[in-house]
Amino acid sequence: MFKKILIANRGEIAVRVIQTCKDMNIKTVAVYSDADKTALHVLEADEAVHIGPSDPSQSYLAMDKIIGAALKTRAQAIHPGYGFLSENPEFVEKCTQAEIVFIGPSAQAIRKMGDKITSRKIMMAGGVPITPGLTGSHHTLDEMGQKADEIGYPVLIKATAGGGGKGIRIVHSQEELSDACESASREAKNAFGNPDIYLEKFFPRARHIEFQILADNFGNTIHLLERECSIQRRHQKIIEETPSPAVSPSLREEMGNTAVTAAKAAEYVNAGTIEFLLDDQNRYYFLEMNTRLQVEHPVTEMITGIDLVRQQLEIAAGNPLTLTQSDISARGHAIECRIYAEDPENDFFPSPGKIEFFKEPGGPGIRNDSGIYSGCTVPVEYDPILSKLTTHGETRDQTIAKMIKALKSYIVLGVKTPIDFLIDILSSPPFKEGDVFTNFIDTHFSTWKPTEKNRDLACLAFLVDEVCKKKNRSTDGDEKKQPPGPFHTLGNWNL
Amino acid sequence: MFKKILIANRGEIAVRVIQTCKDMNIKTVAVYSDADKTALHVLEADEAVHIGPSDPSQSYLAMDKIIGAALKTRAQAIHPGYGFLSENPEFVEKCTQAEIVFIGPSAQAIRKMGDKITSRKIMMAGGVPITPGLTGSHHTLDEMGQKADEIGYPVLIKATAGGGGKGIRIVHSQEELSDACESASREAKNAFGNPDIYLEKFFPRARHIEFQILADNFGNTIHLLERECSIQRRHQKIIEETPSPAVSPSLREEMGNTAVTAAKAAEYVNAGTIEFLLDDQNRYYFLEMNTRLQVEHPVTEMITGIDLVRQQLEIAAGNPLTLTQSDISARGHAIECRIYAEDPENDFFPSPGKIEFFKEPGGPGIRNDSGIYSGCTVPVEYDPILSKLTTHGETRDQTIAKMIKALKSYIVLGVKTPIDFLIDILSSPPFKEGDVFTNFIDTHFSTWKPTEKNRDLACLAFLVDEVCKKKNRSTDGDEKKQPPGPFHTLGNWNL
Amino acid sequence: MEYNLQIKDKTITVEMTLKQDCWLSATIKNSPDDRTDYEQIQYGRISDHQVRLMVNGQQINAWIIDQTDGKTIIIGGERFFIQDKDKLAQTQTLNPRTDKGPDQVTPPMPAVVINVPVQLGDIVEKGDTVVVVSAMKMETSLVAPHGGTITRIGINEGDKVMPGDILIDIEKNEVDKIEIN
Amino acid sequence: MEYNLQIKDKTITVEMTLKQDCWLSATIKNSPDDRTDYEQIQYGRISDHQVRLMVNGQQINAWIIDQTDGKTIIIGGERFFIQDKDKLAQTQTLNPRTDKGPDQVTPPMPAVVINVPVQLGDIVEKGDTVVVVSAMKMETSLVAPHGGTITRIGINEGDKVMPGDILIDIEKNEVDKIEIN
Repeated sequence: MFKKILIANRGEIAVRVIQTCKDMNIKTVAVYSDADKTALHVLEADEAVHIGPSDPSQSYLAMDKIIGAALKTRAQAIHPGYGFLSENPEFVEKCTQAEIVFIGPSAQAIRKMGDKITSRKIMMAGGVPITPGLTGSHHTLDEMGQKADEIGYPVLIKATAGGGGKGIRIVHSQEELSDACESASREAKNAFGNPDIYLEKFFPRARHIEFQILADNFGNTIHLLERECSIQRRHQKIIEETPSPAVSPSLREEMGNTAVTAAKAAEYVNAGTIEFLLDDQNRYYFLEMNTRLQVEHPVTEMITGIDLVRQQLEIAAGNPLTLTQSDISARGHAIECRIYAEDPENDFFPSPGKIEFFKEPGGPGIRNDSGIYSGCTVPVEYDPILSKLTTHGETRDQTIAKMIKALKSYIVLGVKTPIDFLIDILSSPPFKEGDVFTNFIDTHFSTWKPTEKNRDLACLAFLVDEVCKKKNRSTDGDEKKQPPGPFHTLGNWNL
Repeated sequence: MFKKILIANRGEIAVRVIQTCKDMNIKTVAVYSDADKTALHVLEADEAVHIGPSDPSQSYLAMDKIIGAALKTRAQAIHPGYGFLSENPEFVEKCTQAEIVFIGPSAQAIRKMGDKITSRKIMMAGGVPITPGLTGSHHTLDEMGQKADEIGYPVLIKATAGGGGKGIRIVHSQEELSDACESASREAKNAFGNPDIYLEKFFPRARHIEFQILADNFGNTIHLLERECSIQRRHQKIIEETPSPAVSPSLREEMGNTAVTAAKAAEYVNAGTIEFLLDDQNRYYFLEMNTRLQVEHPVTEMITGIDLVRQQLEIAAGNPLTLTQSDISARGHAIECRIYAEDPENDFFPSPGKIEFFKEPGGPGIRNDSGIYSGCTVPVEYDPILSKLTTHGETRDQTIAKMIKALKSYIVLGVKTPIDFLIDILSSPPFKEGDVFTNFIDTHFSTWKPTEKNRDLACLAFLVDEVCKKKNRSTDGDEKKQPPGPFHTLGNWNL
Repeated sequence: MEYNLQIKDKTITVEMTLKQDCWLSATIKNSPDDRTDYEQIQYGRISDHQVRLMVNGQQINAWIIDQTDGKTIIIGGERFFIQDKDKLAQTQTLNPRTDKGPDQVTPPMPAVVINVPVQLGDIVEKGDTVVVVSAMKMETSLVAPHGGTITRIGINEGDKVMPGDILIDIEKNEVDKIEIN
Repeated sequence: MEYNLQIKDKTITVEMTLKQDCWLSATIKNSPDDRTDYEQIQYGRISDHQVRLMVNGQQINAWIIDQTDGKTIIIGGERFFIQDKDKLAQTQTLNPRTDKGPDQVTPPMPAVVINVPVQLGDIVEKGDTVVVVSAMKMETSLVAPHGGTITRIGINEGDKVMPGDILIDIEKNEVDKIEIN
């Protein structure tokens, strides 16, 4: 096993990788930009290397700087996390040239799966069902329009590169097509350096179901069951769970086998995810393969009891999988909520700033993966994900109740978060019934406003805070004497 | 199910019970003494009732006040936690008289099992093996001496009432017997109001192995596997784990069946624990039955995936067990460390005071059950347990490594804790090999002193803290201007 | 004492009387017809960012932080930004957050201008995209708050912009003005 | 600057030189023969209770709290109580924690006296139990720090006692004194 690895990422996922490294007695090297000098991932690592200015292109995306940091600190391998360089085949090649192990798949596999068109072709050839749509690159607007007419609106414009909800547009009619293509192409170019887009059928009532797979260098490929990731805003997941309420045992087996087939067709090694679309007729289609650890991997870890980062490290170190498909079974139900720094009342616009106070809920069946602490700063330059809250219970109902409880005790002061929005989704009848689909939020929550049940109490708390501050100030003259906390002067209130 | 329950306890176990109640949408009523006005269990409950002065006899042991609080708040049931009134049959009877459900066994079962002599007799009659020793009450010193000579020294003096390590003495020779009996009897009288003691054989190399059981009102009794609780100081457990490294699958089945037999012999209902002694010849003996939730229940919850408090509530509400023995299986390994406010360098003497700062470790496979927060006070009047840290991993080695990592990130400032002592135990070869027994600490760690590997660094940190404070003070004149945090003026240090 | 608190576009009047031993009573008026009396509330501070209320026997934990011109308060997972209207008036900085925005084209946070799809003199309708900005790697369209003619474009593509910067001026058309009057 | 720090019964001398941009160098002398040079240490404060050091490329997080006459510092799970000897001397309160105890019968924390198994005039040996106290429901025996004769018993059963209270005086026997000299 490696003695020391570098983590080419930041935030909660870098902290997550460090956790498993500490479990395995592997030393860790963090990298950081100007904006992240005191970020949590830096504090948690054994060593930390500054790699440049805050702009990602000059730090977390600067391949040579990161490889230089690994060489300088004698890190034997690099874990890319998700985002940034995690799906960049050129980076994998540069690692190989520098004789550093890339903890992930081969450059070739990333390249093939990273291009949506190539991956669609490979899956078609492997007998994996794909969504109706285009399978060539560099389509003219006319070709796009023609295909859209053929498969019928609404259609989805997608960047052939990248992921993470960037470069995606839903188009409901021919008139919108031109603008949507232009805007998606521009966003794709900015995000991935590649303006190419293509088109596929949009299923408004479909679910997003993905299968976690693990594959070693010895031809062993297994899946670790599914994740239901249908609850999305701005085409980005915010609530994920497993098992999916829509997947029966027989469908699970069929889709799982297809996922393994797909991973093998891609000649894939390490941890990856096969994303499927499941329509309201229970037909499923290959959407894309994510050639990295997913944001939502904790739900899989909680129900299978398997540490996916440990598996990634073992595979990258050249060890064979010790798990077989029959070792994989689900226990209970798990749900993850992503806590972003964003304003749910204002179209989820990012809300960077200083975290003045942070308190996570604890107790049985609750897991926090977070990249922040009281007093840290959330920079404007990076993705707004702060942390992930995951709950695990015996049944879906119990797990939802536990998540609502945990969210109510999740305190972030200083930036806005969608915690109240998440509570309302989890409490809603369609979510409770498991009747979710990819435009669930647009359908049920497009006009969401906070209910403000506690508005009166908030007003009272506002005034009480002022009153307590005044009382403390009035005793400030006598410094030695502890100002009597209000509850020290309490009478007995209830008996 | 109950709509509202009262929790007749404090600290981490009261918070633990509240957690499950919130998951089940059951309202909670906390009770508190003068010392606990702002304790965490009070803050976490929906309602809180003051029940008296700090002295436990006038608050947490004051049965009528607690029942009065339940009646006043219309709580339908009382959860006793562990300690305090949890094994007091009179309290159960008073609950019944007040038409409040006691979440636990019947008064009769508590009475029978609470008296060690009666329980030994019942187990003998039920065919359960017991340790060699006395089985009558009110023994004269002569009788004690005679029996000790017969079974051979060392022997154990034990209170017939109570538990939790109180009223226990190891006696190595006849000369020590008289003093030990007197002191144990006095401690027993103070702790349990009953001075009776008895004597049994002491096995110096024995393990303490206990089985969790669940029994409903319909005659269904199952066990939830074992816990190894051999690591004790002052006869009180500090590290528990499951599975036990000493228990083979066949021994597990045999002991599990015996535990179920024992619970049935006691006509037991609700959650309970059968404690066994396992000697170095793999012979096991019934020690006693704990008729309540155990401190160490989280390790069982983590490997079985079952919420024991939820099971307690379901059984108390009159529902049948939905679990059968074949539903119970272990996944992975779990270890719990108890974090006490105590000084491991000074014979584990309690260390009450104000918690100035508290930070728990997070991440996959780590569970915190705690009763404290930054700024709270640990009163001198109660047991010094602050919290329990539990880790869960795929194997014992992984779980130990995760625990050591977690302990190193567990920060308590303001009171002393045995964290460094726990790290040294977990890192020691005999513990790693699973070669543990009840006087493990006396054998291997009786002269323990901190290794102070980081002493030089601590000296540097001391001076750096002073330097940073001086820098901040020198910029205090300009309040609006944020004093430049040292790392804001950092150069790039490594590239 | 009577206090006027501002939450979004709502003004809430609180009549509060402090009593001994950290007890208070209060009447909250959301509107002339909607008033609630709270008698016998016990209160106390737990820490810098936490206060506790006991209202009708129920414990309420509120998490609080002072911010410019107001406080953010979290109770039971709900977040509130509350301002003291009278205090704001005294300090002459009355600018409740909801006052800005509707009539101005300004980014809600620091951002970079990606695209300006309008030109000087263009006539736009309410809701038309006039600037596209990007922040935290996300594109957002800023739209015309009302119909009218573009009379000034204060930014170029690539510019870094801040909340409060007025990026584009739109003069209302005569027709709109008449409709408004 | 040179500092003399006290950890338990050990005095450690630190020669520290502050440099620009939060760098420092230091030499730590545990004894005349045991000295370690630390060059190029970078340091900074993370929060009220956390400082960070970078020593030879390794990051060290230290958790710190000021206490009476010293600081408690936690690094890597180890806890240290450190005092500045020179500062203590200045404030004339030099009383390192290890100075007390060995020669006095005093409880280590607030406690209640449970039993006093000795009487005035009794001759005791070092290690004999002279008082039993209880705290946090745990009984602890306080033992004679040296052999001698009980010359004073300052407490009764049931008394509440505090650290620093001298519960019992034991006068050393002549024989012991000779042995010591």
